[in-house]
Amino acid sequence: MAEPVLKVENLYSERDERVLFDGLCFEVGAGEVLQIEGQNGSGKTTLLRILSGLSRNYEGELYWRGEPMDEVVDEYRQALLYFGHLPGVKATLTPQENLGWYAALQPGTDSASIDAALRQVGLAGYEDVPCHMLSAGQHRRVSLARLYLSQASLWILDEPFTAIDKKGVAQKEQLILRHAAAGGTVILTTHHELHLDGLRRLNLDQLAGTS
Amino acid sequence: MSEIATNEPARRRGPTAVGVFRAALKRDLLLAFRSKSDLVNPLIFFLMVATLFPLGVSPEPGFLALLAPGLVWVAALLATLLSMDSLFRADFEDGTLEQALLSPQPLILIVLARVLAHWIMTGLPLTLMAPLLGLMLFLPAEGMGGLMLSLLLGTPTLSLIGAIGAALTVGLRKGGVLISLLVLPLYIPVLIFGSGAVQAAVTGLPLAGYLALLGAMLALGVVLAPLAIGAALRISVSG
Amino acid sequence: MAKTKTDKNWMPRWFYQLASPRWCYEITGKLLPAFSVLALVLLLGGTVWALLFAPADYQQGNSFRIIYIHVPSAILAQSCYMMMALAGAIGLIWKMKVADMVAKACAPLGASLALLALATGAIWGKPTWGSWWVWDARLTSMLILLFLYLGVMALHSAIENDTTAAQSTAVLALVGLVNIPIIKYSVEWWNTLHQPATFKLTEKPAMPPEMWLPLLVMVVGFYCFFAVSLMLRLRHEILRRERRSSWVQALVESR
Amino acid sequence: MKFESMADFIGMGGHGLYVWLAYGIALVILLLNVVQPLRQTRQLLNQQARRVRREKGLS
Repeated sequence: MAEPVLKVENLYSERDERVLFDGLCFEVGAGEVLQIEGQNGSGKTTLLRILSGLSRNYEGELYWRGEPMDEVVDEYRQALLYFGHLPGVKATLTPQENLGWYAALQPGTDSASIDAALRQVGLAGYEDVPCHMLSAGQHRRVSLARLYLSQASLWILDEPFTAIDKKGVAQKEQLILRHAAAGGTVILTTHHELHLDGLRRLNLDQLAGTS
Repeated sequence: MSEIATNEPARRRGPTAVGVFRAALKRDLLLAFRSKSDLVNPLIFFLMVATLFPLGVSPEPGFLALLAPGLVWVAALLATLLSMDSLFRADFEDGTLEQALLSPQPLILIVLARVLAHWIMTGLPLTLMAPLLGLMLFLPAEGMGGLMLSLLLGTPTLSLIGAIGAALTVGLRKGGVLISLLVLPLYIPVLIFGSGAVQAAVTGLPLAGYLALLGAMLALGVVLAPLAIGAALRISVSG
Repeated sequence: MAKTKTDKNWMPRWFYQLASPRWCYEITGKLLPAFSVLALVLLLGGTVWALLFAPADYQQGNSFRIIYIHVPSAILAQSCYMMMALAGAIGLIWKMKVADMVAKACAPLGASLALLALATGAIWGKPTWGSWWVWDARLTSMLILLFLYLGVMALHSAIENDTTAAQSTAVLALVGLVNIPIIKYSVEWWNTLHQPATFKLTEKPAMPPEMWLPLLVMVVGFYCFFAVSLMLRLRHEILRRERRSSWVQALVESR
Repeated sequence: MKFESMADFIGMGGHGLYVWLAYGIALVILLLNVVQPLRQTRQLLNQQARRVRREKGLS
């Protein structure tokens, strides 16, 4: 890839009077999986929130396909799937309604494949049960079904493997690999040991040590 | 770049603005219907506030009739304010607000749908219930029309302004009291013209002027408030 | 809102410099003595002129002399709100830290001036109207202005993160700015409806020069005082926000 | 001079209480607006100086 998909230049951010990162530079290209590592409190979540555009408490430049982020924010949002700590699932709505709402917001999603996505995460038969009746793991999987539904090319995943079993983890790893193989980009944090080929790592602790 | 890149141009058109607005409104109404207590509580509050005044001030009909226009309006204002705190809070806590902010759809549409749903769930029932309060407070029959019309035009503005306060305080633990502090001064013009319209209706004066002013404020609110609400939401989620 | 450097180029050079807290601290340090002297001279001179030499009003007598603090503080309370909203908007659009700090410094200052205008208005009301408080249009809208200030201050203190607090209050201040003319108009209109034909506090038919000249001096003096107090608050805020930086550390150690 | 005597000046033609009250409040509020930021700044600088000394003592 000649041009990085997402480029970060001179990123500076502080939280509660503590500098999380200063002069952070990195880039990711199409087909790459980047794992952000670091201890608790090293700013992993903050970094992902900055990359997604949720947090604006930073200094530095972000570029999306070579353009400054502010100028292409609409295109960026179309190409982005963000999976955060919060599930983004309404407890009083059914899985189907939840995903229907997501599909209505994201132009890249195909609302016809909601049932298929729910089948993929093992929620077939729970389509019209309100989410507050589901277990914690099932609740999480409603949120994960977005990965099957979305056509976004950049995935930003913050701890996507919490509250799912081993089999589920292996399945998600496969999904991530498939996405990368198809030319997509994944940036994620996780406590799990990932078994992925071509995985790149970015350690925030080391950065903090050198700066 | 394989299928992902090639898929994009065809799908970029995506849902239309009307489609997004309709989907958002549908979802918000559905959510409101599923939690019925949120729907009923402001109405009960509205009724209770109106009951306090005869008990606290005087049950004398002539006196109450004099106070009635202002009382019903103040009660409606407080009931709207009470329901405001929860407007974005649930969405903020379960992360659906994050997802809405990250969607490529214009935020003002989503916000406007949210406020409209809120008004359908509180402002509209308050307007429909107002004649009951008017009766309890001995509001003369000539004033009923003015009361309902002024509430119909005024309560959406209250929802719009209140939503700004709700958006600013959504990330804060002690949002409830703070939101009243921020929003109440901004409610004053609506209160003045709303109760003025009822008074005019009671005394048989023309109320077109009042209604026009309420309408103008509503128009201004519809244009400007969603911008402020959207900006406030982005700031609150960012912090 | 996060504009990058690409579209800042049309901004003049001093605008960038203003954006640097350190430069701002130094320049306010240089301006402060001049403004302090000016404010002191104008306020003292204006007060002496107002109390000793200005003629008494033929209707209100000597209580008229309250105008020389009531009017300047009322004007300033409104100017201060505009400044707060404007600084907030600049901070919001250009992510300029100093503008955020100016906006924050404006809030308590403006609130105290609104309070002063209300207090003097009430005191003036007693001999003029016979009661401490009258729902006069000007006093009522000044009261609402005070509420707006209090709301801004409450929001600021409720948010811990400095940047978020500055952005949130800027949005609130801007919403308030749009509302101020609406509030003013509606209160004035409401007032004429409820109490017709009382004579107004400040609307005098053509004041003679020996009355309005000291008033002018006082208004200018109040503006100078406003500049002094704002700079003092701004300097405190700069030091607080920049306390980890090397230049503040050097300043602390050189004391 | 619009006043004949000192007592006349203090009395303000019967409105002394109001005039002096207004000017007194103005003085208090204006002074507070200068004293408060100055005091806060001094406190902040002292606090920072203590922190510097503490950190030097530790190292």
